[in-house]
Amino acid sequence: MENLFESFTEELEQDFQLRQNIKEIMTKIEPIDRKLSQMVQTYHQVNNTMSYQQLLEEIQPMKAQIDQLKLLIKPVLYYKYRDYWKFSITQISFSLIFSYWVEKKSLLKIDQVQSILGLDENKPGSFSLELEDYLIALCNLSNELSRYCLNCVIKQDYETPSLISKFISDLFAGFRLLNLKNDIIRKRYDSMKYDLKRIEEVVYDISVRNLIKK
Amino acid sequence: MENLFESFTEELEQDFQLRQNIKEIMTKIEPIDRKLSQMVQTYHQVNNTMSYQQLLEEIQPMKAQIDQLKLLIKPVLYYKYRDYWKFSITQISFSLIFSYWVEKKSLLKIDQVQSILGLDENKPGSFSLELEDYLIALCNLSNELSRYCLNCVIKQDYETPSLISKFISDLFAGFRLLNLKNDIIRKRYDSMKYDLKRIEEVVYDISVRNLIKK
Amino acid sequence: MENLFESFTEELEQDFQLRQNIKEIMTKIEPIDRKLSQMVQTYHQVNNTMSYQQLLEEIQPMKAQIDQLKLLIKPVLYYKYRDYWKFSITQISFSLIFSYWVEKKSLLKIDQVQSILGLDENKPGSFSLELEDYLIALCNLSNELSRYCLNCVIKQDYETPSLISKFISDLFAGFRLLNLKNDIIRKRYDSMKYDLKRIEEVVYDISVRNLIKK
Amino acid sequence: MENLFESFTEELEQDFQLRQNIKEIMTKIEPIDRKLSQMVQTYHQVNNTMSYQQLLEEIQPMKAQIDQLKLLIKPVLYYKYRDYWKFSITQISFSLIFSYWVEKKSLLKIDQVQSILGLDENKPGSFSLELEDYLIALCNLSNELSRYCLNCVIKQDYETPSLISKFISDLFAGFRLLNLKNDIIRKRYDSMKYDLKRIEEVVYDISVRNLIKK
Amino acid sequence: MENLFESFTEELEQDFQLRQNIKEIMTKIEPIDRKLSQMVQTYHQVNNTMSYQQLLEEIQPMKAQIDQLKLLIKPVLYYKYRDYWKFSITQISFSLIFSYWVEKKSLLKIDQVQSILGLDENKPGSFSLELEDYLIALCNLSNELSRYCLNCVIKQDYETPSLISKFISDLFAGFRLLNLKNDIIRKRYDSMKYDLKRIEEVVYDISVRNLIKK
Amino acid sequence: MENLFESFTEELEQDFQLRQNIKEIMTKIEPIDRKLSQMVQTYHQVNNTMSYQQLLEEIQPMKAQIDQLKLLIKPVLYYKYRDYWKFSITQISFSLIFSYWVEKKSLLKIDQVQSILGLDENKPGSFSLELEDYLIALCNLSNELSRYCLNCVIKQDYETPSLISKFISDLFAGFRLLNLKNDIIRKRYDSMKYDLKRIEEVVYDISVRNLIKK
Amino acid sequence: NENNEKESIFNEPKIKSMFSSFSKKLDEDNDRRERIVKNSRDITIASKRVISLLQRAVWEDKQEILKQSKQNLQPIFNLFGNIIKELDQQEYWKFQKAFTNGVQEYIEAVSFQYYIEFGALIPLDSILIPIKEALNLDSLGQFNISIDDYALGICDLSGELMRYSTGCVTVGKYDECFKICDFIRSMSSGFKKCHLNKDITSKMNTMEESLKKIEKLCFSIRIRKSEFPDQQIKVDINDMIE
Amino acid sequence: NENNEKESIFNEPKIKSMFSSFSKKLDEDNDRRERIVKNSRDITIASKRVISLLQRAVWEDKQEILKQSKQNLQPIFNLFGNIIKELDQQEYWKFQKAFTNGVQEYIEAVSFQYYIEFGALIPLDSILIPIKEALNLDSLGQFNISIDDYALGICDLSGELMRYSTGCVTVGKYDECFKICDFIRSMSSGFKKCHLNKDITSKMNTMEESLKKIEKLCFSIRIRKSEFPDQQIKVDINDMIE
Ligand SMILES: [Mn+2]
Ligand SMILES: [Mn+2]
Repeated sequence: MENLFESFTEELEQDFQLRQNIKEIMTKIEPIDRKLSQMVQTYHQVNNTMSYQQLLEEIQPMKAQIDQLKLLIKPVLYYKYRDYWKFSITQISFSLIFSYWVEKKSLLKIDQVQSILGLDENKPGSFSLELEDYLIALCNLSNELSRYCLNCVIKQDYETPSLISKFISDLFAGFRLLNLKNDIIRKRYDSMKYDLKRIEEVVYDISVRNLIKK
Repeated sequence: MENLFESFTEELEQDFQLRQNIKEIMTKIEPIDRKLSQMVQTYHQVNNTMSYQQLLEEIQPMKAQIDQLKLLIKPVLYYKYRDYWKFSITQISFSLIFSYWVEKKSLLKIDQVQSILGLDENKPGSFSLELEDYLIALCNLSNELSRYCLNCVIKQDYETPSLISKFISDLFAGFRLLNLKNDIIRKRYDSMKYDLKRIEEVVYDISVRNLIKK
Repeated sequence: MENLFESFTEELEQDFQLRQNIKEIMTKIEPIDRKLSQMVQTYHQVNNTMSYQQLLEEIQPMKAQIDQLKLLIKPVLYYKYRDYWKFSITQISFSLIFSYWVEKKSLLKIDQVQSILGLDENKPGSFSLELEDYLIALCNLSNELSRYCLNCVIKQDYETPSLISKFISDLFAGFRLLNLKNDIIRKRYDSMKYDLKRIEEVVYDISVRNLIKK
Repeated sequence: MENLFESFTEELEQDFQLRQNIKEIMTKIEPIDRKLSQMVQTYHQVNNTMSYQQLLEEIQPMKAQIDQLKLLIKPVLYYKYRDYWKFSITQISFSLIFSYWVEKKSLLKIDQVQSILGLDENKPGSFSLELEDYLIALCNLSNELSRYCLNCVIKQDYETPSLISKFISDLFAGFRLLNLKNDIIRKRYDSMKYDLKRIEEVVYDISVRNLIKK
Repeated sequence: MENLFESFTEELEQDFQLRQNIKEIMTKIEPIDRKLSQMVQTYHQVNNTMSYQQLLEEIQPMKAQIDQLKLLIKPVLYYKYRDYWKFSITQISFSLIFSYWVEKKSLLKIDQVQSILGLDENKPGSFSLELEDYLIALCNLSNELSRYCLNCVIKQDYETPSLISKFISDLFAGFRLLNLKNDIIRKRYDSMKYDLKRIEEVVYDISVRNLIKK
Repeated sequence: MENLFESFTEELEQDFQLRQNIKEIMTKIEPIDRKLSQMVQTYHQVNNTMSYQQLLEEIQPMKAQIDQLKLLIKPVLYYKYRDYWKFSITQISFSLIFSYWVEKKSLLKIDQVQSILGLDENKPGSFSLELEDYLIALCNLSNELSRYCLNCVIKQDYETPSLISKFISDLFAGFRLLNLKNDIIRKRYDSMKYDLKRIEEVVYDISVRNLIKK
Repeated sequence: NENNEKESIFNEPKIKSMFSSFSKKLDEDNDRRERIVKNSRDITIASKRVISLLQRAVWEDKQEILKQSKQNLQPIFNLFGNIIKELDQQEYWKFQKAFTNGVQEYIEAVSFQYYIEFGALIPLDSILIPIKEALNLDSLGQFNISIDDYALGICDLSGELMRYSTGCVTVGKYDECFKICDFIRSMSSGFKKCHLNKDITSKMNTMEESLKKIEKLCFSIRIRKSEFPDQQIKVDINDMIE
Repeated sequence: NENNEKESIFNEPKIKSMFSSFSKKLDEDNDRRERIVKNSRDITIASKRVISLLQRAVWEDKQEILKQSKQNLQPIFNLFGNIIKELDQQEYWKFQKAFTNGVQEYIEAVSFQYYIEFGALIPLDSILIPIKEALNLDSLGQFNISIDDYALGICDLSGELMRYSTGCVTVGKYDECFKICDFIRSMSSGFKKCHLNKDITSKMNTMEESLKKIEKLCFSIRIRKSEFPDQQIKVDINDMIE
């Protein structure tokens, strides 16, 4: 039986090495993720000077890491190891989408995010931003904007909340078109309703006090 | 935004359909799994007449189902959907391996199981019995044999327990060669120690009473 | 004992098949439910043009599905399988009741909902909208109207909130007439108190600012 | 040894019976609790005619039930079974205290509540309204009065809010004297600040718009 | 209102102090418990010289501690705090009962244990050895004697096992009279059967080999 | 505040790096641990030829790794990072102690283990085998010897079980001298009772069947 | 249901009348459910007592115990009668959750009794016919023990039989243990063939555990018998001591 | 530690002497740990009292409260002294788990006090120096508040500041709320940059929750101020009533 198990050892060792290498790369991607999350937080400050451009600069080193991952992982094994980077890439996408919206009041599309991060287009086996992850990022967006809405009022910006309300209302309508079976997205989508409600309450408070210039 | 989400709908719908089809096939594989599990149970009876040949006959329809799965799932998506059949295939493999051992007192190798089930050889993207699943099946084997050991004594078969003891001791030594990082196998392997201990107790009870003919 | 278990197997298999058929039908009812929920959401938008008539049209295909369910399920088993459609029918009823109230400022009665959906009147074994589900739909109504109330003010409709306040106050008083056990309705009723509180706050805001024309 | 075991059986049986009896009595106390809660709700309606006297009438049957509990439970066992009635008695006390304050603008003291409910004075083993429970009832009072405050304004009663404000301020000052651990009362105390904030907002709204007649 | 709140603070402080004091006393009782458990273990050794008298001496300081507890805890509060000492007293009782049986081959009754430990007789509110705890101690006894039985044979004492067998048989017959709920004692009772089985196997082994002198 | 957080960041980064380095070294120590565990297992086999000397050879590379750890970690931080190697060193110590006992029937002392592994003597901040870990290793020893005991009988070695019984009885008595808190050692010590019981059963079986030559 | 008129002042009186009718209906259902639950609980308690009694058959006169246990079942029939009366037309499944526990425990008790008497698995008919006869009914209407309740009840039977066989060992009834082992293995094997739902699957695990425990018992009996095959194992302690 | 000779009869006397020496060592360590835990608990209790007192600064005389809170810290210094005395040479981390709770709570208290006095985050030095001075020590030796304890302590500070700011709203100290909001946001942002371990990450969530609560408070203040920008918000109730 020893021979048998020795051959197993080799196969397990390869898998182990590959996982170690992926983890290694992830230790370089994670600080970028952390940095971007922090940049997003500064948008809530009264005296914020953060810009989308700054996020783009911060993201530069990502492409090299993504390329390394692509080299490392054969397409047929892509889904076997996806969980390692799934979360970080979703988070980074969210940070970019949030910053872009706040600055341009418009949604960063999935293919735009992909090209920024050096990911491939969405097709089987390609190293891409999966639709599922993009949708999660949009749920995060909804949640962060509902908080941003309050902070706008603190800065006496009474116009943005209405724009947010309109945008999230559209986004929410978009999600309703989907036949969501995926449990996580479904759950996040359900909580989006509460984001929208919170945003509407802010708009209500502005509106009932006549604070917005008509 | 509506156009955007409509394109998403299509992609999600395809994924949903594929999953439905897989589930459909699984409803045909699961009864085979159940049937085999039951056949394994009869080995514990005093008046057992079950044979490995009967299991092989029961397994016939599997190949057609496996072929359907292969047609359905592109290699690059293999790991995306693997969880659907992983458990059943592991169970079926275990049933075959157990029955084979009891009859021939020898271990059914991974490539033998693969060819019986119409699975491909172990390489990236091929539709195969994964090493990980084979190892789990061996853990199940250890557990079932530790129970079978008791039932041998009930049938007044005092020879088989020693064979089991020797075999599981070897198997256990084999596992110890592996650098187990996978949490599930690791856990199962840890409990294998208890199986071995239980088996040794049976051999002890036979031995201290001098029941085995020298 | 074997005969016994054979009849077992048969009976359990039938039950399994029936459940599969019901699930099949539900995959046709659920999109209607989703569509209606989406229509209800548009009522909250500033530029809403949704009408109760549109919901009625959307509901048309329901009757055929309900008829199929009736054919499938013997009266005596109606309550056994009710959980499959309970949630969807409650949701659909809510959507209709909400739309009707917003348009006519009056409550759609349980028998009206039943006849719209092609359900039978409430009696043992008949395929109907159960009282329990209608009450849950009313709880949903209270929750949705508390949100609608805010959005009225945003649209500068200062009359509707008072009507909502009067109506929900009645509804809440109505529920107080019921002897509720510690069940799901009781829980929803308890949270209705918060809806009412929120509505009262809106009426307060309008009232203290003298926004309503006397 | 037989006697020994018989007395054991008996004792276990007695404890079981006692618990059954307490539950029985609670099924008579709970509807009173529910009824009073409902009566408290009507105070918020514009056309309210509820009076403290009506609550006192509703509470009549309580004493008989309390007396039964006293008969049933020896002082030494009081704390063993207290959880059965703790919640209901707290709720009922709150309802009385709220109604009394609204009518008399004054706080019903703990000993007054005790004598109304036929409870004994606060000392070890006596069947009383525990201090802890009275404090919880006062937290409920604060919460309910903050809602009542808004409804006063809707009814164009601009005097009561100031009285509420003064009273809750005092109550709050009282709670500040407590050295609260991280327990349930501490939590309720923290949320009392929000009640106070809401009440003061109402007083401000009235004042800034000169709605109060000097 | 200030007085009110001051008395609240005081009461909460008292409860906290009382619990501290009980814990303090328990740190003196627990080493006695541990010490006795150790003494019980030595009975299993071949060269054992332990005596019941030694246990009684070890137990001396208990009375003072029990007296302190009695002083500290008013009868009405007995059940509120019982969990603090319940486990230790059960264990200590078991140790005494075991040692007494081994020496005198007779059962130490509940009232004997009570008087040794300075506990009161069993009645509501009195500081006593509860029946439930005594029963648990007897279950422990059965378990320990089944082990002691084997060690007797090792020491070539072939008489004691029969005495143990007779005694545990009687004890077990006693337990059979109890109407046990699905509680902890029920579970211990079920496992007592295994003790009994083990003991009878020993008696059989002695008998079949004619080791006992008639 | 920014300076403050920068020094934070730096310090946390250093800590992170140090931990990475320790993990690196551990990946070299763990295979040794695994290898030794495997060697211990072979002792249970009928045809065992393992010797203590072989273990000593296997352990050679340990010293270099320990030296690296010593270089890496300042004495004051020794206890901060101890959890990383604690488990492996305990396991390795156990393997040595077990092998030594089986061969020499005598206990390897803590200072002997330390000098074999290149660890320092037990004093604050020195890189040593902590007393706590040595005690755990002894608990493992008790557990493994209880299993070894059975396997001796299978090999028809009827002398060793008595020696094991005497030794574990001493070890158990030794532990009884310790004042154990409710910690992990206490738990392991409690389960040592079952090991001893198992060993006693083996000695009983040998004794009652008169298998040992007097 | 006297609703104090004063306390609820409705803006829209129609809502009040609507809810009043709701209230009536809800109360009827709830009261009915409460009554059913109460009967079901009484069935559970009585069945548990019967099981407790039957466990004593190991040590006491089996026939006497069986006789007494049958007497103890009598009051249960009336409780079933009460439940059947509460169920009107098509409402079996509406209230099924309210009485399923009682039914399951009853099946456990009656199947245990049947096993002790006949050493076999009780057929569904042998459960239903005595109820029909005792209540003097031609038919139980739609009240039919569901296959799920039957299955769940006999799953629990395995636990009681395991306890029973542990008792058997202490009094030397070894054949009984082997029979029980075979019996439970057949049941477990029978169930394994079926397309089980979640409830039964989870109870099946308990059955498997019981089976393994009995196998261990049988193993230990066999191993002892093998050492001195000609010797009776059971020793009468009292003989020894005298 | 008088071990009854008779009770433990060893086959091998060496084992006894070995374990006797183990026993001594274990007892020493355990007793030491116990004493440290006790001091740590006392620090926790005293610190919680200081926090409680400081919360009253909203309603009472701030300077007076600060003065009193500083007095209340005095006895804590001695408790720290006790712990330092127990730690010998390199054993800071050996017993760290025994006193980390006390240290964290102390940092929470002292950083809260510092914020109320200076409106800023307390530097580590300002925590250590007073201890050194009070104990008349040149150095605290290896007793150095670890970065982890400092971080965990100031995470909890955010919760107290949130409670403090809720109090501020009830007495019209609105500027204070905005300041606290900025302060906590800076802290949270500072932490986000770091490579945090698990403990701190989980406390960071609590800090985020506190931040969101304060943002809501600030929002509601701003929205009220905006409606009547020229009006003072706070109304003296007593004036109104008279
Ligand atoms: Mn049962
Ligand atoms: Mn705190």
